[in-house]
Amino acid sequence: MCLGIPGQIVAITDEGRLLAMAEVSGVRREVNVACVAEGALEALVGQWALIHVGFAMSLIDEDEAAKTLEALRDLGEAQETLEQMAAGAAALEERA
Amino acid sequence: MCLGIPGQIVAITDEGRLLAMAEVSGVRREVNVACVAEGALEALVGQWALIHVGFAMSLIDEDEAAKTLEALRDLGEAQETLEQMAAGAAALEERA
Amino acid sequence: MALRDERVTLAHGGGGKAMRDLIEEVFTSVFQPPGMEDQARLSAEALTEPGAKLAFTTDSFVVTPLEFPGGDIGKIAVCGTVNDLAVGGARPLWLSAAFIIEEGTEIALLRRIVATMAREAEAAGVRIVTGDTKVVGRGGCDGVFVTTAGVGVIPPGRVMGAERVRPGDVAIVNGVLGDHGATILAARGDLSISSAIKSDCASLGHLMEAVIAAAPQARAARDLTRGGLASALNEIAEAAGCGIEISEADLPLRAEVVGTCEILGLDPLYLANEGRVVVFVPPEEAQAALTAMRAFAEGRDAVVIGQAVSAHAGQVRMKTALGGARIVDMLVGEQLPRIC
Amino acid sequence: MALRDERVTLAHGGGGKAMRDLIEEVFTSVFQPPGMEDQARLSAEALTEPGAKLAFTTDSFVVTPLEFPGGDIGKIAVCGTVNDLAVGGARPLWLSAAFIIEEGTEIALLRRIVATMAREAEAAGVRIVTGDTKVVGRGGCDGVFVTTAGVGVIPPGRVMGAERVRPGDVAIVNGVLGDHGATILAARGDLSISSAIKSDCASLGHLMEAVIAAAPQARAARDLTRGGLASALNEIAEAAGCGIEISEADLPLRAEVVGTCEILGLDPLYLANEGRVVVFVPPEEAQAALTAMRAFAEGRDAVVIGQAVSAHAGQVRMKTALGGARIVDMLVGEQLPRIC
Amino acid sequence: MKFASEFRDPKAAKALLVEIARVADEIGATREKPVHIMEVCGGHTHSIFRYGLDKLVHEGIEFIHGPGCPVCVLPRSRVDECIEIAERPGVIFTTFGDAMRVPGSKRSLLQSKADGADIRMVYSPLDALELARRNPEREVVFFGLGFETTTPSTALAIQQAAREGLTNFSVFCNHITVPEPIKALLDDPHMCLDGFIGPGHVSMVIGIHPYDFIARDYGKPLVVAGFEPTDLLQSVLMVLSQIAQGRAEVENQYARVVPEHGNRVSLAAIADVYERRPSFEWRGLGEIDASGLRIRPTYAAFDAEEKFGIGYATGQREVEEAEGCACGAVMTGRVKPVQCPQFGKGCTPEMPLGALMVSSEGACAAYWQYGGARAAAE
Amino acid sequence: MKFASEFRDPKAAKALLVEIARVADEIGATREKPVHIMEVCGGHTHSIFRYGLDKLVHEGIEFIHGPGCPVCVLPRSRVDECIEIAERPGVIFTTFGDAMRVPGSKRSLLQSKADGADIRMVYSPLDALELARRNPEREVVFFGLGFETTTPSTALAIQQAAREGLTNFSVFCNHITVPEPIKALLDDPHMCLDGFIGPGHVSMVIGIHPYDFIARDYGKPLVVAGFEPTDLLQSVLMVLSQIAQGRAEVENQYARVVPEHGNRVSLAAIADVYERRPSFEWRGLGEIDASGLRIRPTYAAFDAEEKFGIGYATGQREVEEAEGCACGAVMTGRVKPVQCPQFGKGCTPEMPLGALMVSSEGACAAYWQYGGARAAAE
Ligand code: SF4
Ligand code: SF4
Ligand SMILES: [Mg+2]
Ligand SMILES: [Mg+2]
Ligand SMILES: [Mg+2]
Ligand SMILES: [Mg+2]
Ligand SMILES: [Mg+2]
Ligand SMILES: [Mg+2]
Ligand SMILES: [Mg+2]
Ligand SMILES: [Mg+2]
Ligand SMILES: [Mg+2]
Ligand SMILES: [Mg+2]
Repeated sequence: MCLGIPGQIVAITDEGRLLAMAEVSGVRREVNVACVAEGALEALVGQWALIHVGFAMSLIDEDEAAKTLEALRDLGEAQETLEQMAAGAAALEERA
Repeated sequence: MCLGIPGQIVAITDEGRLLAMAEVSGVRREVNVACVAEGALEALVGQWALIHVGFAMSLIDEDEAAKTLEALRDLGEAQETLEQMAAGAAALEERA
Repeated sequence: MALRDERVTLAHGGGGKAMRDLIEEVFTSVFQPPGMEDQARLSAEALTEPGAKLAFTTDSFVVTPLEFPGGDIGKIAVCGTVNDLAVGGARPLWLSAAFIIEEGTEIALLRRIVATMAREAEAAGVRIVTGDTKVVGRGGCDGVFVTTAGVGVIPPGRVMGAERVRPGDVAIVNGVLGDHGATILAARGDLSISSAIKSDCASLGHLMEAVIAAAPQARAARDLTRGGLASALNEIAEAAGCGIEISEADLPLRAEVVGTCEILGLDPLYLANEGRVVVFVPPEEAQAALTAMRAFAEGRDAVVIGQAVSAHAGQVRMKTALGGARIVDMLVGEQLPRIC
Repeated sequence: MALRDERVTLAHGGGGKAMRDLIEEVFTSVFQPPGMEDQARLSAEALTEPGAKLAFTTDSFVVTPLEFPGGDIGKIAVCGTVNDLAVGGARPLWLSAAFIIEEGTEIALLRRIVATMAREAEAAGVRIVTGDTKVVGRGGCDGVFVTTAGVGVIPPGRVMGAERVRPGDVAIVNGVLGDHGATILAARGDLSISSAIKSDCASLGHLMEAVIAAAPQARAARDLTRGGLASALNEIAEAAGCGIEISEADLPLRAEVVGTCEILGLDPLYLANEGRVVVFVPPEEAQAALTAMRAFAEGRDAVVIGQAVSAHAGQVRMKTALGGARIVDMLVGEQLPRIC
Repeated sequence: MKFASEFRDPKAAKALLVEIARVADEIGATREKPVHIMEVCGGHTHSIFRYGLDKLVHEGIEFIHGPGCPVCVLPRSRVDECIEIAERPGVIFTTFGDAMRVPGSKRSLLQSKADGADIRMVYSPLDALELARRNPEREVVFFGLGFETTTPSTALAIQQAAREGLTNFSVFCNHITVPEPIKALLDDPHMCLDGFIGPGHVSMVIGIHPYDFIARDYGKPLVVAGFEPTDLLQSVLMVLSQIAQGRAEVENQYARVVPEHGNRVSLAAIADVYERRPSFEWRGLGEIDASGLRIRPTYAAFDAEEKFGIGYATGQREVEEAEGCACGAVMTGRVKPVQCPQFGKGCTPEMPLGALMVSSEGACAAYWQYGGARAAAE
Repeated sequence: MKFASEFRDPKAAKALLVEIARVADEIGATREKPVHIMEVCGGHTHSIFRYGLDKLVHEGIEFIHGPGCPVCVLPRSRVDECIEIAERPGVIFTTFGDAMRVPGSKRSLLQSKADGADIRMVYSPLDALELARRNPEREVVFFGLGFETTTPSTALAIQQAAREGLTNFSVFCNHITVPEPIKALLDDPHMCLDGFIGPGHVSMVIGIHPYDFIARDYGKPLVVAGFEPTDLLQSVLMVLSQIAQGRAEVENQYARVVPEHGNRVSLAAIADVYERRPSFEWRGLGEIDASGLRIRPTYAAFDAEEKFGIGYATGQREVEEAEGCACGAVMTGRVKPVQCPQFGKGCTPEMPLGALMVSSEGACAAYWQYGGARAAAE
């Protein structure tokens, strides 16, 4: 039971029942935001959350996401450099 | 609300609830015989009754039925005699 | 034997393997349609004859109960469409069969229905060449609905149509009236009546061919389904622009049908049939038509019930048994049992 | 205007005047079938050509809700049968339309459905020539069921069939996948999702004719209905006895369809379509087929999604976006929304 | 069919017709100055048209179709109340088939059913009782409708429900009585009736003496008649004979079914379960004193009026019939259906305006369906 | 899709694969002597097959598919109990779609529905709650199923029902926990696992520390992972790196979603509504101590076990799994699905014998559907 997906909170639909509209790639569904409602509900609008069985279970930390992506990018670049170096070395060898 | 039809009681189906099977031209339906159950229920079997909205409302009096039919027959015969007499008279007149 | 379920579930309608198993095991293994595409590809010499016409008709069948004395929904689904082709003068060739099935339907029941259809199609000389199944949730339909469409060929020069009936033409029916309607009323159980009647359900393709051969001037025919004889005659009277006169004394009715009607306050003229037809032929061909009909089991009790007249155009009248007359109008709505 | 009721009652199914009024006012006045008999009588020159074949197919349609963004049950009833004819290489000519109607259905809704059908039939160049209506009690069916059967003609010499697909043939679809299925899931309301997607519902008769003209060696085509692309490809792979390989990166999918699938844990490969077709053509005709498709609104987004291969016969495999591979099997039952 | 087909014998019918013609001539009845005989009962009207008796009898006999179809005389407001009950959540509303098409002020039961009410046709109140047994979580209401014929069956069903202690069964009581409207008709200054055919199945329950006042106080003959064609013809002959002989008596043509004093069990059940309403509304006739029955307080638990606080129980009832409807005049014999300005125009069986067009028992519907009246209207 | 498609980037995936291969070679992992990494969660299994990651990673990495599909580990007797509840009169039984096809000892919920039970698929326990509000005369039972991911949503629904005073809503609680079965696996003498991919959405609720014992007591690395392909590959790399560096820690690859200490509201709701069962039965694994939750007595009014006197509440439970099923061995990583003698023969997705073939999350079903495993079986 782990199918959770990131969705953006686009509106608060029922303050009393802690309901908000979430959007995933243009598809909307009302979700309960009890788990992520720490301050004013309105502050949630625009934020991204992990949606699971009709609940926003956790807010997505954009910084952490960026960090992860950056690590991936670094790894890719490092490899490219390595490859280029390997290719350069091979070329040098060939020339030699 | 007067669609009643003659049916024959062919069996008692539920003594307690006064139910019997009635038959009309080979078609059977269970009917309540409360209105016609004076003595032993079994005595109803074979009798004809007027069936209406699921109840046997009245037993049919075969003698009275016969009397009515006889009256009709008599009338028919009387008319035939009259016709014959009229025909005879006409014939006589013609011959005359 | 991939199909191990006893009842149809929604999985059998989902477009996947369960559906394919159901279709293959219950339907196509019995009907054996030609080819594997979702369309039948057919050649018929008769259709290429110049002047031949293609006849095309359809009906949905929704009877409750699905099985009843004398038949089941599959049988009437084949007979009904064969008959709609035949009464128009067409020779029935091919049927399609589309099933809408309620979740929870017993697969054994489906197999029985399919077997009846295959048997009836063979007897009628038609092939069930294409089909479809849909499964709806419980409560989404009443058990099983079957829709058949039929394709036939009308030989060159053959024209039958209600508008061709003219005064003097004789009306013949092929047997007793209302057996199907009375059977269904009893089989439903909610009116608590029972009798030994069976549905008259039958394919009339062969009979109609024989009638048309014997009475080549046959004007028109109608199968007597919903609305019964009365509705068919009214339609013909209206289309032909002439009157129709029938005689109560000549109407072939089984005692049990009369009894059912008396109990429920119904009129047998409006009861449904599934194997009855009224044919209009010119008087000089009436005897030949009757004789042709009577050679078939489903035409053994064929009789003349009346004729077309020039009076009261568009209207059907009946001479009552006592010599009176009454108009036999179209029914307004459903025939509802009366108590008074 | 004999029809004054706002809703269908059982009287409209009883075989009497109420039924005739309903049929005349709502159905035949719009479809204008030829003649007054309960069968259409049709002549088609194309059918008399030597070697021409008659194609015959049927489907029942049971969609909930009856009206949805991009269409209604009437539209898919016409498109579905037109497409079943077209993908087999037939030119669709005539349709039958049988309606099963629940007591209480709004007559205005019926009129809208019928109007859509007439419009769609005209656009597809077919005629609705015969039909039927049945009324069932409340709860007897879910609103309206429509069953269409279709007759078309396959020109002499034209043979299309899944078994003709051979390794190297290119698979083309005419547009984005799963719009219909995603639309219906949202329109049903019980999953409380909404989006701006519309059903892809469309008649593909003209498009198929153009494709076959442009790619005369076209091997086979399948409309992607229940079970989606995955089921159609599996059927073809099995019938052809070869493998099929598609590429995830090439699958045309709308963001909203992907979103719907992510939310519900569904796979878009199995979502239903009502205006999508996969066509297999030899590689040398692929470009011509694509160009022909793209000339139509319903083929604007046509793309190559894969090809037949000699490996893994009978099996469909997909190269994932990451370069991995997975088997795309037939679905087992219905696709059920997952939560995990 | 025993006790039925014997009474459809064409020869006997012919003999009766000849004799009727003889007596009619004897008393000088002509097309212009006919004898007006009212068959009170809709079932008789039905038989007359079904066998074409109106065409067969001497032209000096004119049948006047009385108010004896309980479906037809049901006022629109009462149908509205049926629908109100039927549409309550949890209710299964059961009714005889006839009543399904009767128009209320906006809709019929058939239309209400199409709109979603759970309305079911039954053949007998016992079927409704059985439904109540099988659906303990639902309230099953039976639409009690009809004259003295049907009244005892509803009473017996209520007694049975009480015995079984059912708490989810009730009757919406619309039972009415025959003698009272006849009295109302006889008191109408426009009345022009010469004799009556009495409803046989009503007398099967109540006997023949409740009609004594007609002969005694109004000097009109009444013959209690069966429903087969020779029954009707014989009864016509009996009425004519009384007229010819200057008699005014209550006679019983239908003795094979009708006991002089009615049915003991039925009468006891009626007395036990019902009491008379001060007055009851009839479609086309208005309020008639003491012409309706209601369920006694002892059986209030089975009284849908009480259970749902509806209709006469609330004292709030609006009465308004369709405009331009001549039903009242037709039922009092002043006007023939074809003479109604609405007949076949604003009022047809498909879209009945007045009550007499609704049930196939109704005079106008019977005219339309059987009578050649449609031809006349053309 | 934001926060999704970025993590499906083929270039990044390729870089990760290269790096994984490098580290795998470094530690000497080979096809013959692979590193065994268990992805505990069915969602991860699903992703692995959906993207073909098993084929893409270095051949020295072998994924072992863990017991983390709550549908798969549901014992047959529990499904039987669902059906028993669903078939009670008046019950609307609501469930996630996944659970519909799980075989009980005789039937699945899908078959029970076909047989007439009112079983409805919902997307959220809130949808079940809404059904209860709209059908006050019916008892709406929600099939509470799942790990810590789903557990709080059911708890919140019960709290909401209690606030509203609903009396017709209850939950058939089958919620289970992840750490306990991992402990059971680690205690298995046949265990041959080198590291774990931890379920990200479970940790989103409970945080990462409940897994500390794995590193501390068993010396195995665990990386809490997201569900996108690069998430998984990165986590594999992180596990490998720990192995290469001789570390055993709990790390968090999925920090964008998983807070170190989980979600406060969810944990509070869980603590309020549930207590631990002494033990709970897992399909293929048998009874595992303290691995299941039940509803606290304070919320007994919403506990279907209590309301219907069923299952653990009665103390009467028979446990008997299908014969010839290797599910336990597959779930403990001892055997691959294709090595099960039933795979593709007695056990297919059409007719699942064992639990792992039922849900598309199940290891055997995923093998069948995505994995080329069918080809292997041919
Ligand atoms: S025709 Fe209609 S309105 Fe006129 S009297 Fe008859 S029922 Fe009444
Ligand atoms: S193939 Fe079936 S029986 Fe074997 S381990 Fe997998 S699920 Fe269990
Ligand atoms: Mg037809
Ligand atoms: Mg037909
Ligand atoms: Mg017909
Ligand atoms: Mg199909
Ligand atoms: Mg139903
Ligand atoms: Mg088809
Ligand atoms: Mg199709
Ligand atoms: Mg198709
Ligand atoms: Mg038809
Ligand atoms: Mg329904």
